[in-house]
Amino acid sequence: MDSLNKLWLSTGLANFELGQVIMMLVGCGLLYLAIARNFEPLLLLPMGFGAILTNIPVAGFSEAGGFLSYVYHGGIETGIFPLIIFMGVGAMTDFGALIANPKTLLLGAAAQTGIFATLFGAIALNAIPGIEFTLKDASAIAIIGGADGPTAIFLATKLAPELLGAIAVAAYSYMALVPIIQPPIMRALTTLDERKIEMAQLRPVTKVEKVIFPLGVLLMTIFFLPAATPLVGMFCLGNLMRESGVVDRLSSTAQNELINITTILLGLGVGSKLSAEAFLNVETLGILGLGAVAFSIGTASGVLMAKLMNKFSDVPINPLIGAAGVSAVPMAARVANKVGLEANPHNFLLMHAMGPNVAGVLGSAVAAGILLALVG
Amino acid sequence: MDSLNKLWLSTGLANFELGQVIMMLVGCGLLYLAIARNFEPLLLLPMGFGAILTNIPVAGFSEAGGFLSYVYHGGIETGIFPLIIFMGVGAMTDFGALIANPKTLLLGAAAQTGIFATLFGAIALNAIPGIEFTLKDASAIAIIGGADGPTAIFLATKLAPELLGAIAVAAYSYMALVPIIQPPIMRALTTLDERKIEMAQLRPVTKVEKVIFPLGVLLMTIFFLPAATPLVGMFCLGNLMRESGVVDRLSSTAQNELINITTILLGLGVGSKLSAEAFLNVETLGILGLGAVAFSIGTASGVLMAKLMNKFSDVPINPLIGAAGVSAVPMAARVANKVGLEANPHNFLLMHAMGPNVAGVLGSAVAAGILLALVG
Amino acid sequence: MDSLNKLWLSTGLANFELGQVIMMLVGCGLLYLAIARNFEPLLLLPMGFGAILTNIPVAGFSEAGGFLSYVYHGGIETGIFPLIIFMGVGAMTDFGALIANPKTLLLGAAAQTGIFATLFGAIALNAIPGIEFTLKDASAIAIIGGADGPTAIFLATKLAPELLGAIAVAAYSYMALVPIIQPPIMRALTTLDERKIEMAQLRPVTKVEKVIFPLGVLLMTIFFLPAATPLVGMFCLGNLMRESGVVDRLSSTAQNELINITTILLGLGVGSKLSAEAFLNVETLGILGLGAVAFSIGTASGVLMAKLMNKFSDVPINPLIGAAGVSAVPMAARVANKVGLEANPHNFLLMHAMGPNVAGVLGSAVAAGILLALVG
Amino acid sequence: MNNMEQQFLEAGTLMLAGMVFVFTFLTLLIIFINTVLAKLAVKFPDPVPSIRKRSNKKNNKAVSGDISPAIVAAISGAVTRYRQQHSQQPSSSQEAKK
Amino acid sequence: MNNMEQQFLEAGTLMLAGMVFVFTFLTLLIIFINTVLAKLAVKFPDPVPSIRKRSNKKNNKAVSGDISPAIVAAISGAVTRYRQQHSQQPSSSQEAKK
Amino acid sequence: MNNMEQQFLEAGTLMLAGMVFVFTFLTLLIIFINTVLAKLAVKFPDPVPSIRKRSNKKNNKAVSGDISPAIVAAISGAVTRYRQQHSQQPSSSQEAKK
Ligand code: NA
Ligand code: NA
Ligand code: NA
Repeated sequence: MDSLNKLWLSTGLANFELGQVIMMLVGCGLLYLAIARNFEPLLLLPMGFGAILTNIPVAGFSEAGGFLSYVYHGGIETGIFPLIIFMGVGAMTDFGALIANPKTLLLGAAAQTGIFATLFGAIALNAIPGIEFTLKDASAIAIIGGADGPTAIFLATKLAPELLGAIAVAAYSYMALVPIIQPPIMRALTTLDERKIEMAQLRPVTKVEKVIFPLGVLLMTIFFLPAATPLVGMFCLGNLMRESGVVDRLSSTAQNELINITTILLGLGVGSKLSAEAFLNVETLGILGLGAVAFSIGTASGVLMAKLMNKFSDVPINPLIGAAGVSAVPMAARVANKVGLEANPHNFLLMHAMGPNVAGVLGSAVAAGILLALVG
Repeated sequence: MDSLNKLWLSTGLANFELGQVIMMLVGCGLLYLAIARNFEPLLLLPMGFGAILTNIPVAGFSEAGGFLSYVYHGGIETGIFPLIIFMGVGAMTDFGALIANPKTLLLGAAAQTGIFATLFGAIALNAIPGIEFTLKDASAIAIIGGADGPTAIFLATKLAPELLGAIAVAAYSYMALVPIIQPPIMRALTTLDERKIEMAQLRPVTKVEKVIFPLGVLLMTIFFLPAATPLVGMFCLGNLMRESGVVDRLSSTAQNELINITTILLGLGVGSKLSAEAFLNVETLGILGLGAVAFSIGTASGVLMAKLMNKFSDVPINPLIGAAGVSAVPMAARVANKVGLEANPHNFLLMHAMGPNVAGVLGSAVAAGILLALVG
Repeated sequence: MDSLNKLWLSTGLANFELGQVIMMLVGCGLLYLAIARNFEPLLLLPMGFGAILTNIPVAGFSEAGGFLSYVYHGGIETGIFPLIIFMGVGAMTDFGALIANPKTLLLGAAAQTGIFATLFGAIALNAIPGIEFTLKDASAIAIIGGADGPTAIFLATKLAPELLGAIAVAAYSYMALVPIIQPPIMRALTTLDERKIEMAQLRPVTKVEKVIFPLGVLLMTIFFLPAATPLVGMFCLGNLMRESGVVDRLSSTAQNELINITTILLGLGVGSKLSAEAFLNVETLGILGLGAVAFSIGTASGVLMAKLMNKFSDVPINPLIGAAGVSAVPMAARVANKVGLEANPHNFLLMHAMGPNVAGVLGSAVAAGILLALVG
Repeated sequence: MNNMEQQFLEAGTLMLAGMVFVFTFLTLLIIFINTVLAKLAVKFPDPVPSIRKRSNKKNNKAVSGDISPAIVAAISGAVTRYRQQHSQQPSSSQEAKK
Repeated sequence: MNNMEQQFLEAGTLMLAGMVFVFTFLTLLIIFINTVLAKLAVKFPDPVPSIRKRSNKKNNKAVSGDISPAIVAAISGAVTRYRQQHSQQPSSSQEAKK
Repeated sequence: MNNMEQQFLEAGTLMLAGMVFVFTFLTLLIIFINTVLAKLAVKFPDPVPSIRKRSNKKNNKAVSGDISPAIVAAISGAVTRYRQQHSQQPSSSQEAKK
């Protein structure tokens, strides 16, 4: 009898709390988005699964000695996982389009308006009872507007670890929603003629340019914003491994096995922060709302910047590629291409949109550095 | 002279203890089994090598600051390595045969009798002087009957770390010996007519079923036995990555590089527990004996369960596939197939035996959870 | 204004120290050697990059909580990374040429003179003001003469961690310079006729020999020099995984993904020790000088040993292959082949030079073990 | 021996509880498969792939360029005839790949 | 509300400083590309590969002869299909790999 | 300088002990190879593979089938001519793959 009672007391049924049940449903929701909707599955699948695991009663996944606590403290709290993923993303990134058309960096800069406007918005939300965002919290939330997962996770871990779960969910969800969020904004802010603009073919970029570029970016970051060098530095390391052509086996591993291993663990670890206390509150709603605003403002700013540049430049820019400045590589570039094709079936913007797209990655890493330097 | 003396004192020859020599021979024996006999080489090779390394005098592989001590404390004591391997095994497992013929789950359940009978036997051995198994020890030993390496290592680490070496050696040795241990038992308990039974072709299983299955298993484990969720959860994560089809690169890495890296280190770390004090005693003999009994009882129970089910069911089951319920994937299923072919050259049981085979993995993970919940 | 000031104070420009600038230039120099000159790029690229990162002001890469501090303390200080690389190198090494012509082990032994002569030289340098090498320092420096990266890093970490950066830079630089350093010495010490010597084709080596060889090496190391077993043991484990043929998936992972991941991190971690305080001093010049001497003496000793052996042996040995005894696998063997071809266009020495080449790896691991045993 | 008796009692309880639990658990899993999964299998059948489309896809992949299936067929015919005349060796190509 | 006002002020400053900084930074990067990289592109142009040589290289890799990969693929496809049709033994080689 | 002298002495001893040890160790390894391994090589020779099979294997690797180089040359000629007549588009399939 004693044993039976002990067995009953060790079941989940005898130990569930409502919050845990709800958070498991949230985890299932993330799995649904990942599997059925193909929303950023590489991160949302492990993250959703991590959310389920961490909320299992008795099992203690995130308590001292639990598997997820090792993953979180060892890989995320230390910043190691996001940095390794950033290195891998750097090794996957081709800056050719950006170097061929450097003006597109301005589009990547403009789209960061989404970040800083959200910062403002997060503070404004403090007017709502139950929401109490410090400037650190606000900064961590604002980075969602950067549309870059590892950057958001890295910054959130440093500035507001208790919000990490909600921020990561918001960041990846909206990145997955880019094909839904962006097109209406892009169409609303452009005329049909603007969307029809065809862009000149990009000049070829030499190998030496591609090798020196990441070093130049790193150098400038060192000069002006060392706080951004963890992110930018690892990104540039990956890119240098790629472009140098002398360490192909390292570059390949960074792009494949290493980033895959890290992605599984990062997802699980981020998911482990989706506990009821941390997620089930009005602040999470605020974060989700701010994320949508951030993406919209970023998209709009990019498009408007492109229109502005057309006023001052002879070489026409299709304003649609401005929307790719939010990063969300390579989805946003594909969206620009698709909306462009709707207006003009001969208008292939993909390569052109890759410029602002990767500029957006740099832009948000720089923005993260600024927030770290001034608020962190 | 002083230097020469120091050099002499730093040789192995000047420092050997008998126990170390014997344990190195045990390590060599494991290497022999792995290399010459092809007995579970993926684990026995690194384990045997680890046994040699850990017993080298002076070198201090398993002392503070030694390589194997980092591996053991970092990866095995924490449970990280067995769980990662379980994820990889999940990513390699196809539950199709099980879903197509769910009754075979009962065979996987029956075979767990081997575990619980061994538990009883371990306590009985306490009658022998020199053997003093606590209930925790007995539980850790009993799991050998589960015929599943990572499960055994995980449970032994939690319940009886000082027995880990002997338990792992026994578990993997008997898993390798499945083609020798099982057939006589299978033949003894079945008639030729029973072994000739051909089974109906399995129905095709849809993708949705395969995706939902690991989630259902996890859900039930959460409800009824959260203590088993570390093992079952990671297994289901791997399987979900496999079947969802949206994270193929993660699934592939989990099945290949990640599991390979972890296997090397797990083997070395487990081998590092093969020290003379821990292994050279009468308890190890007891463990080895109990392991053989556990496998035999598990095999017999599976076969008898299948015969019992034939009494109550219209669709005939070849009782040989019951033996596959001990898990030891996929060796036990192949053995069932081979013994079936002996009796009837047209009788291909492999796919049918995969059902109880993977059911056995779940069954022993559940059994491990029960032992953890009630004894841990 | 306050914010602007804070932003300015957080720039690199406001915080640079001269030493950091110089060390970044050193890092750029290493990158140049790696990328433009293809000098050991697999290690020098991450190492150069690590040197840049660690010297960035404000960013704190190598301070507590910084990315590189985790890499260094977790992987290098513990010895884990060099040992894993050594395992991978073992899995890549084919001892066939050595087993077929075991006399070449003497060439590998002779070339270790470079190590021990350098030890003497390092002590002699203490006569120069500003240089103050202990016997531990001298031993760590001397191992540069072993021409083997992981061995040098492993030993330096144990004996003189503050010199690690300079030692690693010297070791890898000279390994890359082997094609420039060795040929003049080889030509000076040999006559044209000697260089023309063609060697008999090697006998085929059986699988069993290749499997037993690493075990024999390990056994002898255990008997006579357990202090060398971390290096030799991991090397032999890798080689056994390769030659046993039963764990091809582990061997392949050890040779590829695992060694690649570790190489990236090892390079970064070693680079992180290239701080101004540790590198910008006269001792570094001494180390660089000693490294060149060590390589030269090692090369000369190998060649002279081969000439000596020719006096006592009927089967002629081309003395050029003696130079390959310094290890620097496989570059030194290629150099021997090239210089041989110059003298005699039909003289293919590559396979013959692989014998002393891999013997050199064992030789310097043994030498490292002696230094550890007597000085460590 | 009192201690051992008690241990046996505990072990026996554990055995009973364990076996009951394992059977219950896996039986519930059978029910889950027979109800939930079975319904899902009916509701979400696997999409039936058009065979034509598939084989085309494969051809395209294999040919990787601008050679039409017609050519492939032609060559295939030629090769077939040639091989019928000349080749005897068993095809060990799969092994070679490994 | 005093506190919130101050926070707004801080956020505003941060926004201003941030946007200015981001634009300055990326503008400097444009200058870097237009000056340094542009000069480097002129000074170190990519080596112009002789087209003949290149295509040869590719061929060599694929077939160690002068047949283009596309053809080889075509032939291989044809042969594969031929073998699938004519060979009777079930191809157990795939299983063997596992 | 007393200290340095002592260090020299230590270094000298170390050098001597080290070189002697290294030579002894590797000489023992020579003996090990010449005795133990040599005996093993005689006792456990490698299984002799049939030469026919082996050369086939190599051919297969190159052309992925058991077609002789002669056929490949013949087909290649035919295909080359066909392509010269029909195909104009540059083969961008290689790029697409990347
Ligand atoms: Na961005
Ligand atoms: Na089992
Ligand atoms: Na060496």
